[in-house]
Amino acid sequence: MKAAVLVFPGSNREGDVARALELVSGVKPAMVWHADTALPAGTDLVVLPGGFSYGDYLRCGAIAARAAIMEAVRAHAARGGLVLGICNGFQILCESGLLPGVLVRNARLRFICREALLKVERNDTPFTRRYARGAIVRFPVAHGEGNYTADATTLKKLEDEGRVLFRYVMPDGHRDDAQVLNGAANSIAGIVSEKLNVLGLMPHPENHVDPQVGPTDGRALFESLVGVLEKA
Amino acid sequence: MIPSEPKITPELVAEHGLKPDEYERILKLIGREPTFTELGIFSAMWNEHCSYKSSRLHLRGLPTKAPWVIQGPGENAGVIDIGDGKAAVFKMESHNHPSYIEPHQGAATGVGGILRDVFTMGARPIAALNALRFGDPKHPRTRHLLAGVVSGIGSYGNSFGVPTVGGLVGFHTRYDGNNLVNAMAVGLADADKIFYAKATGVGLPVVYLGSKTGRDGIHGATMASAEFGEGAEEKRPTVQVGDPFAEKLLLEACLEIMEAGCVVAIQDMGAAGLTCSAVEMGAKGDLGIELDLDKLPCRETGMSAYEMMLSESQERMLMVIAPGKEDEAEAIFRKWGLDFAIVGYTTDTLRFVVKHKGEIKADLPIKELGDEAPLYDRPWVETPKQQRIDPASLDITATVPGALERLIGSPDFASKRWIWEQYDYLILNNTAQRPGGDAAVVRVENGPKALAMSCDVTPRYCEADPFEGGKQAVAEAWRNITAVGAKPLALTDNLNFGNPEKPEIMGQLVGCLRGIGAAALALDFPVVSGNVSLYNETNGRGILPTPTIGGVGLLDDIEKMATLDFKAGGETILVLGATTGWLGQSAFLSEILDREDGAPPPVDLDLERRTGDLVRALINDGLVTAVHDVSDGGLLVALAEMALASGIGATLAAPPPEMNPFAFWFGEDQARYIVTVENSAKALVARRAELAGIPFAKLGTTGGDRLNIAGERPIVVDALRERHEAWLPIYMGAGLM
Amino acid sequence: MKARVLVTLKSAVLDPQGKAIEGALRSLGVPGVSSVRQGKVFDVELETGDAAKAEATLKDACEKLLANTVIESYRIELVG
Amino acid sequence: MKARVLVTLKSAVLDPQGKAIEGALRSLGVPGVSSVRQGKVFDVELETGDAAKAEATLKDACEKLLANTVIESYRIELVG
Ligand SMILES: Nc1ncnc2c1ncn2[C@@H]1O[C@H](COP(=O)(O)OP(=O)(O)O)[C@@H](O)[C@H]1O
Ligand SMILES: [Mg+2]
Repeated sequence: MKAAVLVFPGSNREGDVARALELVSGVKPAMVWHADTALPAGTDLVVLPGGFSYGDYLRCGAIAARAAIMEAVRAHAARGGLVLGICNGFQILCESGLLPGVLVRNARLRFICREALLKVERNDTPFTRRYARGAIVRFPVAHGEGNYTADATTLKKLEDEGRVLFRYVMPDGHRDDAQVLNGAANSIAGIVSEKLNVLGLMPHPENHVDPQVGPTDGRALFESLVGVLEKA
Repeated sequence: MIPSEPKITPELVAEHGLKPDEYERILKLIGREPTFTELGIFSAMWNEHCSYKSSRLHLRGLPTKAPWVIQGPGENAGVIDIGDGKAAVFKMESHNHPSYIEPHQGAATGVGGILRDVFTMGARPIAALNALRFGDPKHPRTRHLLAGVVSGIGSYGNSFGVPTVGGLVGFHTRYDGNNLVNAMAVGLADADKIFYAKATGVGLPVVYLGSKTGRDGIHGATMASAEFGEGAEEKRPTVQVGDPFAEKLLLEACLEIMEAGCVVAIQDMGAAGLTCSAVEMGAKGDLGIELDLDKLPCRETGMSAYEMMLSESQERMLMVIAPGKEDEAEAIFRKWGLDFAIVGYTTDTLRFVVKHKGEIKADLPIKELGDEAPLYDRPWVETPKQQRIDPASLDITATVPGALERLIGSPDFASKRWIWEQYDYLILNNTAQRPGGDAAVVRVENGPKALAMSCDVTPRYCEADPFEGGKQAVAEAWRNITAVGAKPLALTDNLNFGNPEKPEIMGQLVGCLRGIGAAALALDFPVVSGNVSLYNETNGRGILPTPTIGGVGLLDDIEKMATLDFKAGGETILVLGATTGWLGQSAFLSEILDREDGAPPPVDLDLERRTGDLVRALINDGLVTAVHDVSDGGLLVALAEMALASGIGATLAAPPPEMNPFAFWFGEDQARYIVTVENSAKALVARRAELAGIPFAKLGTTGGDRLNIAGERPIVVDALRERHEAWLPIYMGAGLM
Repeated sequence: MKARVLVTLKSAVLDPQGKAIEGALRSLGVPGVSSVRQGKVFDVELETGDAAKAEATLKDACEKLLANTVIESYRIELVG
Repeated sequence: MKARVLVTLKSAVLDPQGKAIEGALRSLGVPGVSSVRQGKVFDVELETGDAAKAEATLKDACEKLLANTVIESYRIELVG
């Protein structure tokens, strides 16, 4: 698998995701600077890491979405290449138009770092093949602006097309939009593009891969990607 | 705006925080009247914050050496060897006054400052902690200050990308007008690649890096050393606004140019900005420095030399660059979008010369600026000793379960989750022990080593008996690190006190320092860095003496780390260490009986050390399943915390008949740990304790979903948790957001 | 010349900050505020002195960056 | 009645957001913008129809919550 992790000024979880990728695939991903105009030849997977690109100033992800490298990411996605945006990466994908909607400030207006329970809504995507359908997993969240918002038409379309891949749920497995930790519409934690090749999600699977420092529910996401790419 | 050159009058001198005899000292030193810029430079260099003029004498008594200490106090941060060619770099620093004036920005820039101290030495920050003290929760400003300070710490650390993994939060009416924000940062570096402030080589470029200079925080350092009066809230000096984004870029750029071999000396611009950093670089290297302020990157127009020298704009660095490396260094900085300017040169004149618009604005002897700063042996009086409290003399109407429920839901003991969930404690993916345990544990790179860290102090003890209180603060940090299985290596301190010109306050400072020194020596836990914050007074009333201790220890194998949650039912609960039922200055006395008196618990340092060494050995040998130190709140609070963390209850025996049950359950005797042991290991653990000469007693057995104390009403763990978790969110929810 | 750009949330979009402020004002004892919506204002200095040119530059800036037109609308005011 | 409150950073105070936006506009090829400072705008609806009363309420709201007067200044505009 050839993965490329983008680095914007102010990215800060690029190291975490690079380590997770290396842990499951045995290969170090390429780190790609925002001002570059091309991805390394043969890139299969582009990762937009978490962080505070450009300080989250103006709107989170807004300035990074207009970086030079994003043209190449758009082309990669259009070719059906895999793109994974985590946290700030998700925000950038929304700002760049690669995914619909926008992430606004948490309903309670505070940054929140805690473990969240998520339901894996389907496992027929390149990102979730190693999970059981409907599995409840634990990923941590660490964000101040993870409140997914979109107009009613967009939300309906996402639901109808089954493009909500991860949803926040209560301990009993049911979703409760009134109690969702950040106020996200339909308890949305992660969505995929129409062709299922672009995933944006707020929680951090890359921080739950290593038993020395916590649970390992995030591992299967990276293993799914490695599996898909090795088969290809 | 400050006019460029006012006349030097006694009033102006006083406004600069310089006493008449200090001004005399200046006149004698330079043999003429200083220029306005020079006056500003002296005021910055000679204030308490930079010169430590009241505390320096007494700081000398602290033990600072050990075979593993690479750099003790005197640099931007302390450095210790942690093996495998790696070093831990750490320090704590206060931002008390700025955080009272503007809590969000004040706390944020406090975090920024301490992170800069750490990466200035070539270390990448891997953890941040903070020790916070607020006034009475009922005070009208407390909620606002708490909300602002926490959001400020979070916003800076989260954006910068360092996990904020631990700290402490306490409330007391004596902090009503002076909240405390002590921020600690820990970094990781290669032991042979540490960078220092000391400049070497004549004629080398002095380079300015980072953000542009504005008029922020002028007089900031002076403010940090001034007592608050009635008017303080209106005065509102220009506060600095932090830019964590710029700091993150500065970090990456600095580490990159260090790696490229461009850096001879480096000093961050903290309090008193350019003045302090330039003087320090020159004086430490026995060199002069000449600055040309026309080259300084400025954010605002028309800034005077005085303003440029005293600005406390954030996210700036000063460096001496290796010969011929200017272009390479500049290219790296430009890549990160930061300012880079050669603003001066090192000289062999030992003068500190500042030029602006063709004029010499300052020309001062560089070494004397630091070395000749006033040093005071301020008069002090010993704090009168208090009587030991006899539990039999107390009139207690509470029940044991009732007292536990009240304590666990009280401001000081209630869960601080509402706070630490606003901090990203997971970033960098090395946080092995998250907030909520005895010490935070952060893995070193990919393991198996890890660092343990904890912030501690019990101000009530320090006020009643500064010496014992100082000892206790160090012992508690040492104990918390031990409780996770790590070996405590060194500490940083942040000494927060009132006005040192009052002999009683000076007595607190002297007493606490002696206690800290004694404990640091006895526990092999040297002081490698620290910070002093004095004049924490409002309307003549000082804060409780608060010498915060930040300890760091090393865990050789993270797999052996201990945690405080009960692991299973049916395990034996032991307390290691002696329980005498010491209630003086206890949380029980304060919270349940509403009195703060009596002698605080004494700390037997020899016993402390032997008990801790035993506990650490038991952890390393895998003989104990859960470990928690016993601190304020005593045995029952500690047991409750172990139950809360796990959801597992316990059945507990009644106290020994000769003891008052409240004294037994809530007394705060030192040098104690609670451990749980599987049946198979019971005999062995008992034998090990006997061999080590450490008293121990069985408290009970784990299991069930409640705490059952013989003869008392059962306490349901889940109900206790509700109380524990409820206080802070309800308190904060009642007001803004 | 100087200009001001106002970026506000479209009316159909939920504004958590505004909602929180409404609540906070109530609990602070500031009565009579029935709704608050929060937006952004940019005070911009432009090199040009020409109003039409300034307007064009700012429109470009808004479309490209300052506003997220999925949820926000913008207004440009030339101050002179 | 309706009102608008503008909250802007005092001029000597660093505005990191504005700085980042300036840089971004430059690299996006929007030329001729020499400085950007970002502030907040609050669109407020008040129950009262009385201008003086509205002004007083908003002043109170600004002092207590909307503006951090240590670093920000505010301006109230009644829209009607
Ligand atoms: N300001 C804070 N920031 C982060 N963590 C905190 C803060 N205050 C308390 N904590 C965490 O909450 C837990 C309990 O704190 P405390 O009761 O002071 O522990 P101890 O008594 O063991 O020293 C610790 O893990 C501590 O790190
Ligand atoms: Mg502890």
